[in-house]
Formats: sequence, structure tokens, C-alpha cells
Amino acid sequence: MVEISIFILLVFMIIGMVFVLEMKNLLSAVVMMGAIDFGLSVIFLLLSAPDLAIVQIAVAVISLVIMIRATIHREIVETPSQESTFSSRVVMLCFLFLFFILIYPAFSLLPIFGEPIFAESASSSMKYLLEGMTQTGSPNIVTAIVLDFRAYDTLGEAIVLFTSVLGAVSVLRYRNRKKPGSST
Amino acid sequence: MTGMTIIVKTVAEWIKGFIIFYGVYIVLLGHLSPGGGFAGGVIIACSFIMMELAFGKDQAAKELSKHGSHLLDEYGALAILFLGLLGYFLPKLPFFSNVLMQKFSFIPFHILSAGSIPLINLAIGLKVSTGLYSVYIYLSHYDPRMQEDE
Amino acid sequence: MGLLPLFVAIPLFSALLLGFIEHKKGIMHTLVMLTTSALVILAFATPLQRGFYFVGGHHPFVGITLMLDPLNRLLLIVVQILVFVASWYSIGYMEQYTAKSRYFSFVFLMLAGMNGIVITADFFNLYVYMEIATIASYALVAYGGKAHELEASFKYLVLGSISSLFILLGIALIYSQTAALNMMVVAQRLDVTNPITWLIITVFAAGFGLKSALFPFHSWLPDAHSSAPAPVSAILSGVLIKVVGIYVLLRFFYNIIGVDQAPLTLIAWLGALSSLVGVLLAMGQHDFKRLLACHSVSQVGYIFIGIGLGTPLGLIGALLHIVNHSAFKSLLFLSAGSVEYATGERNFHSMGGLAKVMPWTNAASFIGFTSIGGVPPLNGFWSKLILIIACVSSGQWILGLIIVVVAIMTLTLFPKIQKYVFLGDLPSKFRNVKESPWSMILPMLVLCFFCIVLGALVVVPVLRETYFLPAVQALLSGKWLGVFQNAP
Amino acid sequence: MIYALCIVLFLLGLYGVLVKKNLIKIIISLAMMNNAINLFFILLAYRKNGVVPILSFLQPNANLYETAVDPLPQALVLTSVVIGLGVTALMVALAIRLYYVYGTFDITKMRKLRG
Repeated sequence: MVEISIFILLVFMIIGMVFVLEMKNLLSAVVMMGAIDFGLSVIFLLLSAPDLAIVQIAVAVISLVIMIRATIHREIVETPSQESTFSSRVVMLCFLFLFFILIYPAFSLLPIFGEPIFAESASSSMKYLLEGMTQTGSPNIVTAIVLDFRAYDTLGEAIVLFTSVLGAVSVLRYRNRKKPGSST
Repeated sequence: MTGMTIIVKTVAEWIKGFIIFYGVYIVLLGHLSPGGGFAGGVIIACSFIMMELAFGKDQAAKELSKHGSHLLDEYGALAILFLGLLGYFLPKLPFFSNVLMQKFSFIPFHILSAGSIPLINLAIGLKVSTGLYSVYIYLSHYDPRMQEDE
Repeated sequence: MGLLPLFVAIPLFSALLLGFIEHKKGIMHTLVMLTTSALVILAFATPLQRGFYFVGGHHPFVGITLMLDPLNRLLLIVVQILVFVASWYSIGYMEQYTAKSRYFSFVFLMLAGMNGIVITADFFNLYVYMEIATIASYALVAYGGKAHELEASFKYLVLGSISSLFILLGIALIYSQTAALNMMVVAQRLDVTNPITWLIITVFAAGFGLKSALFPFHSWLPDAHSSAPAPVSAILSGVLIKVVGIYVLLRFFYNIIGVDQAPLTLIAWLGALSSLVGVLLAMGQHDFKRLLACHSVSQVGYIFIGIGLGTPLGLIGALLHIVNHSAFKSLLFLSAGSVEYATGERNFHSMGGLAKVMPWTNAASFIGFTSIGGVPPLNGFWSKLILIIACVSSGQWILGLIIVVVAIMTLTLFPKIQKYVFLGDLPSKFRNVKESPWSMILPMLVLCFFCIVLGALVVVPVLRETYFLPAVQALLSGKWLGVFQNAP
Repeated sequence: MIYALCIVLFLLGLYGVLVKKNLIKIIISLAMMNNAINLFFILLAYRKNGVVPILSFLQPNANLYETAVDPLPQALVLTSVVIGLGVTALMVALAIRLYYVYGTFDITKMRKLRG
């Protein structure tokens, strides 16, 4: 049941992605991106990842707002000159299709959907599930991993966000260079 | 820009508190239920952005300025780093260990459990909400006429 | 091993603190110098043997492990020294830009990211810290805010993000096979005969090859590295591409997958191609910094030839060339920046005669040019010589020939620039050009000192035996087996 | 089969990045590539009829290790989602600056960004 629902949602996401790529109106493309993100959030919920579903939907909303802010009141239609030539698109599609065919056999070697490898071997995830609560005191095992076992990653994540915020602020400043002769 | 119509402003005023409350709830209970600092922080940032959209730039700048939100962002990041280093500076504890969990005992499933996890969640919530709000406000306040280079 | 987290914590702390002292210049400069010099001292204070640090006190299967071995230590020292020199130089150079404190924040964030990559032994942690380093570098490339800088940054950002996503895909595939992220555990569990491993190798080689500008993926590098402010170009070309690309590939091929000759030979040939392409690209440039950036592609090619040979001599040559290239390429970027600072010009065809007004810059770039050209007593000569001998002794005559040809082309390229920029008549528009301030000249002289001393020390056994041979030994000891045997 | 669909989404994103000449489309395509990999990670973690890896107040001694899905990829993807958001924000800032320099989102009208 879960598998079929995910399958249908994924097909919808792929169709949405094709629409995003082919739509001339940029604002519609951005809104379609929001729809795909929403679908992804539902898939996360189906896959028993509610933490991720919440983060994904919140991030989808905020990136949608930022992208709409970037496109609205600006040039919102893709002009024909922005299209690549037909031949280059076909070549690229063929190349990607070839790549897909080449790696397709590899999917059969991945663990079967629904039977992950962590359950079979002595893996760290088993340890988290067994002792996460007693070691960290947090009943939410995902939070226990994010903020205790792998808190160093979370520091990195916060710093990545800090860096890109600072980057956006620094890119959008008005005076980048001082005028020759000015002292401050 | 003076914002949107009176209906939007009234509704935004009403639901602002609920959204912030929900965000804080998600941050504070991140270790007991789904959610956490990132999700809650983004939700709080959404409420700030909603107020900015409804009331316009000038009103928003009065409540939380560009510079202020940026400084809060830095305070949040410093708080996370400090909580990590707390273990490093205490004897016999490593970097990023759950110091409070090892020094005190807590009641499980209580809001004040799990040692420093809720504190890190709060710091992340502060950092993410103000950081994303400052990105948004810098993006929407950008005025090309003030650009001096080229 | 207790020092290891400080390599990340100190630069992060300074980067965050800089936001609060935006307008107090004296304090800011003191903080910058204190931080970078403290890190240089720390890098030398780290012990020589292999050791681990368990973040949060968790078992390596469960938590994140930091690792130090001779190879890490070598790279840590190079990174700290180069960032120290570049930030010293920036104090004078960045006066022409606004928001200096933010600039230093980015430099420190990039430094923290690079240190994080070098000391980690965990795949996902590697990805996170790689993103810190590269996002800071995207912002630094766009720092000047001119149109071409913004474009170069966007292009760099798109290609950098694609490569990061490939790496993330590789990490997902690794996780699907081993259910572990710790590099030692992955090395034990990854089955080399499984076709998925080949997919992982392909994806990683594409991702890190893109990050280090290996031949088919080199197109972003000349734009990005020439658009950044000069000290940032020095850091990007000097250490960032090596830490983000080459170091991780070295670890991956030698210590995690275990050496296999087929992919290594491919890498050696791609390296040879990129060394040819890079030097040919460099020959067609008029822009001082762009030429240096193109030439970096060719030097990265040298390093990959050494890696691909897989013999101890080849690896010593590659590691030596990593160190030497950091020294002379950053010296040249800094002197190009000094010329740009004084004249505001980057096209070397419209310069000339600057030797009279800028004697120190002239001397510094002379040493840089002779070093990069491979003139015997200086450091560039020795690493090229070792690489050529390694090629010949392992029977790869053609690779050796390519190195010789590229070296000769380099040697003909750089005296020409020296002539255009510093010799001849001084154009009238440059009459009142002054030498750059001492805070920019002294760092260049420090790098000159390294160029000369490294050349002299290479024949002294102390340096070789304390730094390079253990690093090569760490690589050649093969897969990390039996390090953390017991599952919790 | 689900893995294959996920990779199709990834490749469509790659196609968009390489072929499209519009800054906004490139940003959306990159975001989609990131989404596809996040989804791939979570698909690898799913266990048939798996429960959420959160202990409940009502059953504090539930055997999560026999029933729950893998929590580690969820933690990793949480990080990766936020990194993707950061990259998107930086790209949008750059795109807006470029828009005001050239008056368009079209990269063929810009001087150096070709290919």
C-alpha cells in the first residue's frame, strides 16, 4: 500500500518536474516547485519520517516565498532565445538516458525496498534504537542522533546556514568597493 | 510599500501569535515529539515574513531591524558553539558531549529532560528563525538604485 | 589528540565574533592575527603518531570520529600557514573593499571547513564541512560585486552544487551497502567486487574531480579563481582545491577502497591531459590572475599524475608538489594582487617597467616565477624532478615526457610575463605608482622564504623523514582494516 | 523500481541545470536534484510496516529495534535539507544582483556565463 502510494506520488512529481522544465511562465514554474516539494513532504510522512516531513514542508514554504519574491514584478516569461537548440537538448537527453540504462542494473543490487541493510548487521542504527533513549534521555531517536550522537554535524549544519545567510547579505550590499581616496 | 489591505492586516495580526506559539511549541518539544529547532525556527521565520508581507517594510523594520536580526543570528550560532565547547572545557568530558545529561538526572518524557538537547534546540531555533528572516528582508529590501558599482 | 576539535572551534569562534566588532578595526586586525597564528602553532603542536578523537565520547560506530595521521598533519600545517599569510596580506589589501569584517568571517569559515574536512573520519561530516568551505568560497568569489565576479560566482556555485550532490549520492550508496558512515568501518565492509562499488567510485571521482578541476571538469576554475580578491585566489588555488578534491580522493582510493591499478591509471592519464590543457589555456591569456588560475589546472594535473602512478616515489612527488604549489602559486597570486592594488590594472600587455617603482613586488614575483618554472635550487624543480623520475622508473615514459613538455612550456611562459610587467619602459600613466604597504610585502617575503627553504630542505633528510615519508606510509599501508574491530 | 523513479527525478534535475538558460530554472532544477537524493536516502531507510522511531509516553518500553525504520538517514537528510535551503538562498541573492546588472534572468545575454 505504502509502495503504491509512493509510486503514484513520485510519478506526479516527475510529471511536475517536466512541467517546470517546459513551462514558459517562471512564476508558474516556481509554484509548481512548491507543489513538488509538498509531494515530497507527503512521501516522507508515508515513509514514517514525521520530523523530516515537518522540516520539508516548512523549508518548502520558505523557499517558495523567497523564489516568488525573486520572480514577481520581474521578467516572468522565458523568452525563446533562452531555449537551447533542439539538437543540444536531444543530445543531452540521449546522454542522460544512456547513463540511466547503464546504472539501471545497479538498482537490483541495492537492498530491496522495505528490507534495509541496517536490520541485518551490527549497525549504528540498531544501537541508536536500542540505547538512544537511555543514553540521551530523548524519546525521539532522530533528535537524539541529530543533537547528541551527531551533534558535531549539526554544528556544521547551523554554520552552513549562517554562512549562506552571511553570503546572501554580503552579495546584496550596496557598496562593494571603496572610492579611491576615501578614508573609511 | 505600505502593505496589503485592512482584512489581510487584521487576519495577520490575529494569527501571528498562533504561528509563533506553534513554532515555539515545536522547538521546545523537539526531543519528545516530531520537530525540533530547525522546523520550529523556520515556522517562526514564516510568521515574521507574513507580518512583513502584510504590513510592509517600514512596520517590519520597527519590530526587528535588519541589523538586529543578523546579530541575533550570530548569537544563536555562538550559543550552539558554546554548548558544544562546554564539554571541552570541563574536565574529563569531550567536545559536544551531553554535559547536563551526565551531571544531572532527569525524569524521562518530561519537558526538562534529555540534558542539553532542549538548549541546543532553542539555540538552533533562534538562529534559524532570525537567519532566514534576515535573508528574506535583505532580499526584499534590495533596491538597485542604491547600488554604486556598475 | 585533545587538540583536534580546536582546529574547527577556534576559527568558527573568531568568525562569529567578528560580526560584533565590525567597526573597531584595531581589535579586528588583532583578532585575525591572533587566531591565525594560534592555529599555526597548534598545527605544529599536534603529535606525530596516528590518533583519534571521539566527539561526544561516543563509540566510533555510533558517534563521529576525528582522526589525525601524518598525512592529515602535513595538510593541516600547509593550510594554517597559507591562511595565516593570506589573512596578514588581506589586512592591507582588503582596504579597497567594504565590509572587511565579513570578509574575514568568510575566510575563517572557509578555514574551519577545510580543517573539518582534513581531520574528519566520517563521510557525512566530510560532506557538511565541505559545504561550509565551498559556500564561503562562493561568497568570497562574488565579494567584489562587479558583474563578472557575480557571474563567475554563479557558475562556480552551480557546478559546485552539482558536484556536492554527486558526492551526497555516493554517500547514500555507501550507506546502502555498509550501514555505516565511519571511514574505517566502511573500509572494512565495502565489497570491492560488488558492481555498486564501481558506481560509488565513478560518482565520487566525478564529484571530487569537479571540485579539484580535473581535465573534463576544469572550465569553472579560471573564472572563479581569477574573480576573487587576490588573497582569496591564493587560498582557493593554494589549498582549497587540494583539500576538497585531491586529499579526499587520495584517502578514498588508497585507504578506503584499497589501491586498484585500473582507476588509478585513468586518473594519471586525466591528470596528464589536464596538465597539457591547463598550460595551453594559460598561454592564451592576457590577464595576470586568469593566467595563474589556468596554470593551476595544469599543476593539479601534475599532482594527479603522481597519485595515479601509485608508487612511493610518485606519491612523494605528488605530496611535495601539493606543498610547493601552495607556496609558489599563492606567492604569485599575492604579487599579482599587489600589482593590481598599485596600478588597478590586470592586463599585463599594458604594463611595463614596474620594477623601478615596486622593487619588492618585483623581487617576490621573480622568485615565484623561477620557482614555478622549475629553476634548480628552488622548490618547484625538485617536485617536478621527483615526478619525472617516478614516471620513468615505473615505466610510464609518455607521462614523463608530458611532464617535461609542460615544464618547458611553463618555463617559457613566465619570463615573458616578468618582462611585460616589470621590465621595459614605465608607461606615463604609472608614473606616480607607489609600492604596496609593508603589511602586503612582508607576507610575500614569507612565502619567498618558504619557496627557497623548501627547495633547500628537500635534500635534507629531516624534513623528508618527519613529514613526507610517514604521510606516504600512511597512504601505502592500504585499506584501513582492523582499526575498530568490535561492534558495540 | 522506486529507486529508478527517484534517479529519474535526479536526472531530470541534472538535465534542467545543464540545458536551461534561465537562472530561476537552474535554481529550481538544483533544488529538485537535492530533493531526489534526500528521497533516495529515506527510501533506503524504510522498513516494511515500519513505525516512527519515536518512543511514546504510553509505551516507554516498546521494542523499537524490531519495528522502527532506520533513524540515521532521517537525521542526515534533515541536515541535507537545510544545506539545500542555504544554497538556494545564496543563489537567489546572486540571481537578483545579476538581474539588476543585466536586466534579465537569461544567461545567454551575460558576458561570461556561456556553456
